[in-house]
Amino acid sequence: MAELTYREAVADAIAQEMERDDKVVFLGEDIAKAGGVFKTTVGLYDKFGPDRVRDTPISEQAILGAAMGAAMTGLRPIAEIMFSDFFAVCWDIVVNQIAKTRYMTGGQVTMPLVIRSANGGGVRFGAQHSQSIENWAMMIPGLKVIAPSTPADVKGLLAASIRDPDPVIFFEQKSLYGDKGEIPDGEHVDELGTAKVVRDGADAVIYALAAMVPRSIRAAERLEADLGIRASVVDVRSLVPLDTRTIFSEFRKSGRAFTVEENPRLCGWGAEISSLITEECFWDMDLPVTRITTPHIPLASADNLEDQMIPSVDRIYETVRAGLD
Amino acid sequence: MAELTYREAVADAIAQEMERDDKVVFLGEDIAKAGGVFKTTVGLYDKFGPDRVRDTPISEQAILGAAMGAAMTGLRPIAEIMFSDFFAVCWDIVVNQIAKTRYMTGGQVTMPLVIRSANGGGVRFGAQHSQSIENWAMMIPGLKVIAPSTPADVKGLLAASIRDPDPVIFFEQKSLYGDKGEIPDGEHVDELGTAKVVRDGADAVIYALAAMVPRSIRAAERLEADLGIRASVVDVRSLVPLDTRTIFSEFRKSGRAFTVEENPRLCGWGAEISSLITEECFWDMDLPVTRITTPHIPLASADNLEDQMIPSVDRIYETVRAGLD
Amino acid sequence: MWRLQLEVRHLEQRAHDLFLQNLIKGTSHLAVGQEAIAAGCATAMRPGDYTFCTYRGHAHTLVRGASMTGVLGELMGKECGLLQGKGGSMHLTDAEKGAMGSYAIIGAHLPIAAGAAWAAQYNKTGAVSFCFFGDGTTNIGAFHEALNFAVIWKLPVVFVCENNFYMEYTPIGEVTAVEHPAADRAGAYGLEPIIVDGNDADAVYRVARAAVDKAVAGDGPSLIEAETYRHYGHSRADPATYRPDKEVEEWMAKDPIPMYRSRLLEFGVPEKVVGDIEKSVLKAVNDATEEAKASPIPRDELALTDVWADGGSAWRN
Amino acid sequence: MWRLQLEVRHLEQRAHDLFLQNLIKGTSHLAVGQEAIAAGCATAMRPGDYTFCTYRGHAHTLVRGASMTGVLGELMGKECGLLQGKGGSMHLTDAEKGAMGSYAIIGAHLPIAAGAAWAAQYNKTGAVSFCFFGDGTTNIGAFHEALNFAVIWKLPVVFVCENNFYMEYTPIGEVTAVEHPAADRAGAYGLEPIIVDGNDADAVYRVARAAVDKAVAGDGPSLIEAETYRHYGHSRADPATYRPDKEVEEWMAKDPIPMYRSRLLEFGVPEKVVGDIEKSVLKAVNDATEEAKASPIPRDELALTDVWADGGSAWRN
Ligand SMILES: Cc1ncc(C[n+]2csc(CCOP(=O)(O)OP(=O)(O)O)c2C)c(N)n1
Ligand SMILES: Cc1ncc(C[n+]2csc(CCOP(=O)(O)OP(=O)(O)O)c2C)c(N)n1
Ligand SMILES: [Mg+2]
Ligand SMILES: [Mg+2]
Repeated sequence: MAELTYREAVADAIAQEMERDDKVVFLGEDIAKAGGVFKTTVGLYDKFGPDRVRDTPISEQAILGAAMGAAMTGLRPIAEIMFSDFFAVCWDIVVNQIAKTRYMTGGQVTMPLVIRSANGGGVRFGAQHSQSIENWAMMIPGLKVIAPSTPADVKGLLAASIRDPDPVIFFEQKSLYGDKGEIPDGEHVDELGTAKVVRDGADAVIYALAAMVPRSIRAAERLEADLGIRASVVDVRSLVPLDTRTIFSEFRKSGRAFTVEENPRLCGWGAEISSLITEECFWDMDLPVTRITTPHIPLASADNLEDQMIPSVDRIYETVRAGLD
Repeated sequence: MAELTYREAVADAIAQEMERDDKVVFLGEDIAKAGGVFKTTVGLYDKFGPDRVRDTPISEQAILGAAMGAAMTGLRPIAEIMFSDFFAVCWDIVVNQIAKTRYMTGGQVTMPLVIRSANGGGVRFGAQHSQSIENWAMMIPGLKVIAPSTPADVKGLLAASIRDPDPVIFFEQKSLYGDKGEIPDGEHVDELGTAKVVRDGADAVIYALAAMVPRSIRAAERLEADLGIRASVVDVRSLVPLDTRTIFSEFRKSGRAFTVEENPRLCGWGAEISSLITEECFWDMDLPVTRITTPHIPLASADNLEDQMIPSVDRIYETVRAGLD
Repeated sequence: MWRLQLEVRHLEQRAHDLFLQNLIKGTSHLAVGQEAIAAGCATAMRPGDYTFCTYRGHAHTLVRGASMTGVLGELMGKECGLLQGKGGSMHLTDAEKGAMGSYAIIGAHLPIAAGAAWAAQYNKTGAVSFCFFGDGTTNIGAFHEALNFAVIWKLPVVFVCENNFYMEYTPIGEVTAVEHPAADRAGAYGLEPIIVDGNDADAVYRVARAAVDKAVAGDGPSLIEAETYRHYGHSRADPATYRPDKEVEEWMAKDPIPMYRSRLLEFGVPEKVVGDIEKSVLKAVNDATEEAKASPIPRDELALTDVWADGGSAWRN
Repeated sequence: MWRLQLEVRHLEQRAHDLFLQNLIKGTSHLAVGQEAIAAGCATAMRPGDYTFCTYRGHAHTLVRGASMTGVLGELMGKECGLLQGKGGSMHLTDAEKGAMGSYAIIGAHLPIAAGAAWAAQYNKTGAVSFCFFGDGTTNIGAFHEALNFAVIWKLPVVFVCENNFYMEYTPIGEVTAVEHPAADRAGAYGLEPIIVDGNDADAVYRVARAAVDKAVAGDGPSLIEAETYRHYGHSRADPATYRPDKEVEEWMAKDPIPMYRSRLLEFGVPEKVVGDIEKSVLKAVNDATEEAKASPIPRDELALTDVWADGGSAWRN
């Protein structure tokens, strides 16, 4: 097992898949010669050359349009949208074109493509470079939506996304890029649509995604150490397809659930999971599902302001403690 | 009281506000000389002239950018985005610029503008001209979001939106444009952030928006006539600000709630209301909140396919009946 | 080309009639008057080339060889429709024939067409991607991004602006900073300005053919502005009263169908040959109409299929 | 103008130093090397005119008269910051001074600047709106839409492309279909191509002044391409190793600050006057640094204010 950072796992996954299938191509701004502004794609240009790893102009609609057109006609493109906030400048291509074309054409065309993007806050970049927008993508029928929390999952889920025949929006959480973790040797491919129970516990369950996973684990550890509360933690990993089986089975153990989201409050995936649990596990509910989210406010940039907004280990700890009180 | 159509109420509201305040200006594609593709703005150009009612090129980013820049410097623009699906081509201006600039500048600038748009399906236009996207807007901190169901509410809420000092996304449901209704004489201005109980009933409550309101009322009438089930119907009207007071107080009467959404299933406003009720009224819940939505699929265009997807009177009736069984 | 133009004309007229009988719902944007562009370009295209067009796309789909029954069936919301009734008038597609879709959001398909050209370039298939759009489309951002992108990557794509002088109800001149919405912008991408009489199928064929040759030679994209006029309103709902009578008259005199007919006769094609083609096209349209009428509406279950490549629509397990 | 350029230079250098001391977090994009454009344009602007700029906007905000303490305080995340610590380096704004914001999504502020010009035109205030952006920005859709829109409405807006030859790490020539990313596209909007030496504040002043006159006369927008170079990397994280040494050297020799200094001396301004200004600017930067350092961090409650015009952030009752 090699230890890689979350950022290195990105290039590792892309290299694995590009080696395997020469229809896999990769495009984006400053991703080739410069290796990406987050240094997630270092080495790919040298390895696979300018035909397969291509720098583009600042033209996000063209980037995704090109990826779509190529996917419809035989390639398997990976496109980078540098910061997930920039999805807003090419949202039409994502939601009206990529997500709908297979359905609208009665299945005549297939859309095997991946859009990777750096998502989330915590790095003092201000409100236009810090959003967690996994809920934007989850709302749109026709998109698969993945957000890993560890280097191993980055590799395995990104590889699976590239092999998937449908469009996948792949969110890398930028506050995790420096995290290190073991990655299985050899080819590593995970499965979309699967959540993972990353910590066991019978008193409550915490559903988390991306950067909220390590925070939830730390909160759960402290809850156990301080108060003897044993909370399980579910890394949701895949918003679409959603692994409701794991979500529900874990819920039924305690009947007490908390969701921890980095996206702002209204209409987040936490609301979806909370509603699903209410709808389908109502008679097992011991407590209402409590959502822990960033408040419904744009993100501020100063250290203390931003830190106060994104769910922290302390806030998760406190909310679970108070909820079980 | 005059009887107007839902579509006529639009021009009526704009005319009322343009007469009152010469800082109100209006721009969009084919809205001036042609009176709008939905004939919602007929007569405004003749009345207020080419300086205040302006046709634009097909440049949605320019339309909303211009509205924003003008709002920051003293005008109160109303911009039309012809079909709400087209928000996708100018989403950046809406979510990253208009919604965030006041906050990011520490309150230095104010953004009094309204973006009106024809929302929703049921008219066989296919997946790119039929979306109900009120949930897209609700997710974004910094936007107010309104969706009226009657001509009177169109007038009153649109007038209130124009007077509001914050950016308002105003959704007109295109399947309702032909509906007729009484409008109060003289100046009519309603209040944002208020839901309306449009039908009383103690056995259950149905929360609905826009085109789903008349359908819910009809379903409730049939439930009472056929089965003696008395369901109240709440027209949510304002997604942001959300009138949780009315929502909760109506819920507490029966403890049994249903939400009826035209937007697709995942992360809709129904999930938000369902989660809120669970979080804040858990001990009053007699049944889980049930969501009735368009399935999580792009909209098909053939009559029978589209009709089967959008919640119908029959589906609402059946779901409530089964839920209370 | 005579046949292609007639096919379009009669099919579109039929669609118009079927509206009036309320057998077609929703909206529809006819290309009556603009047939020569579709026919001229299709004749320059080779099997394997790609067509990307707009909501005004019945013509472009048909001329690539899509079945008339499939087109009319789709407009009528029948299961025999090209898209099984799931897409409707604005999204006609026949991928097998290279008609890669009709796109109803202005501008979106320009970069998508560039993408198909990229795949062709990468896979060295020699295929060329054609992209049709209107004058009004030249003012949206995606136009600009796609043109620049296609040029710097030297993609084999031919952008064809059908300048019918109106964006919906607004004269293009009122909303455009230059006189020729496409040609006057070619220079912004280092391209030659090309303007062609869009009502002359032969002229269109010649410029399209030259653009194909350029693309195949690896010399990158072309931007063609073809001037034309639509005989009906923008869409079903539009009686087009905003157009000056004189302008309409002048353009009606330039109707591509009678013009092409005269030319054929002039060039010595026997009246009978010309007429027989007319008859056979009309018969084909009639047959297709009957077939589409007779087709059942889509099975309800179809609503739930083909969101994903596995054929289904599940968002959960 | 000497003072303005120096203010920018020293403030940016100070920002650079404060990063190295980790007193500034997040990212930051310095305009060192590009001072002459900010100074030249600001000198052509009148009180009441509007500035719209990018994440590389410290310079443009400062030259409109924003306080140095406010700028540095914002970068340091202090309550004395122009935005109370809520916006950060990429969003500097001083609306009272006409600095209407720094926008961090490429292209967005071009139509917004046009909007402010529209309000000025409508209200007949005579104000002109200046919009600054980079060479890379000319390839995004919003650029195209804004230019066309501003021209057809004859808006009093001046678009200034600061061509520093790089979009982040990629040479602009590799991703742009024309040599001069802005000037070669002016024709697509019926505008004159204007190229100016962006390292010569006087030259910039002259073209900016002419553009203001044109706008005030009701003759609509201008598009200026000012060629320049940034001395540091694109942002804090970038050591700029992708630039050829020779290119860097050549441009360093054209550093606007020493160039302008020599010109002043040449024109007979006494060395002492020049030097005194330098000293006073440096002192101002030092004072502002101390003030900003001494300022408290924002009160936690500020996170919850000013989403809405009522000062609050409630989404429910
Ligand atoms: C982004 C977007 N904005 C607006 C529309 C509405 N719309 C449909 S067709 C049209 C006019 C298009 O004009 P043009 O490009 O000249 O094509 P034509 O219809 O004349 O063939 C408009 C504004 C749309 N479909 N997409
Ligand atoms: C829509 C969008 N895409 C990408 C970026 C990331 N980005 C920030 S600055 C930049 C380069 C801009 O280059 P240029 O316009 O030349 O301005 P400069 O930084 O050289 O002043 C890029 C790609 C962004 N902020 N917004
Ligand atoms: Mg047109
Ligand atoms: Mg640059």
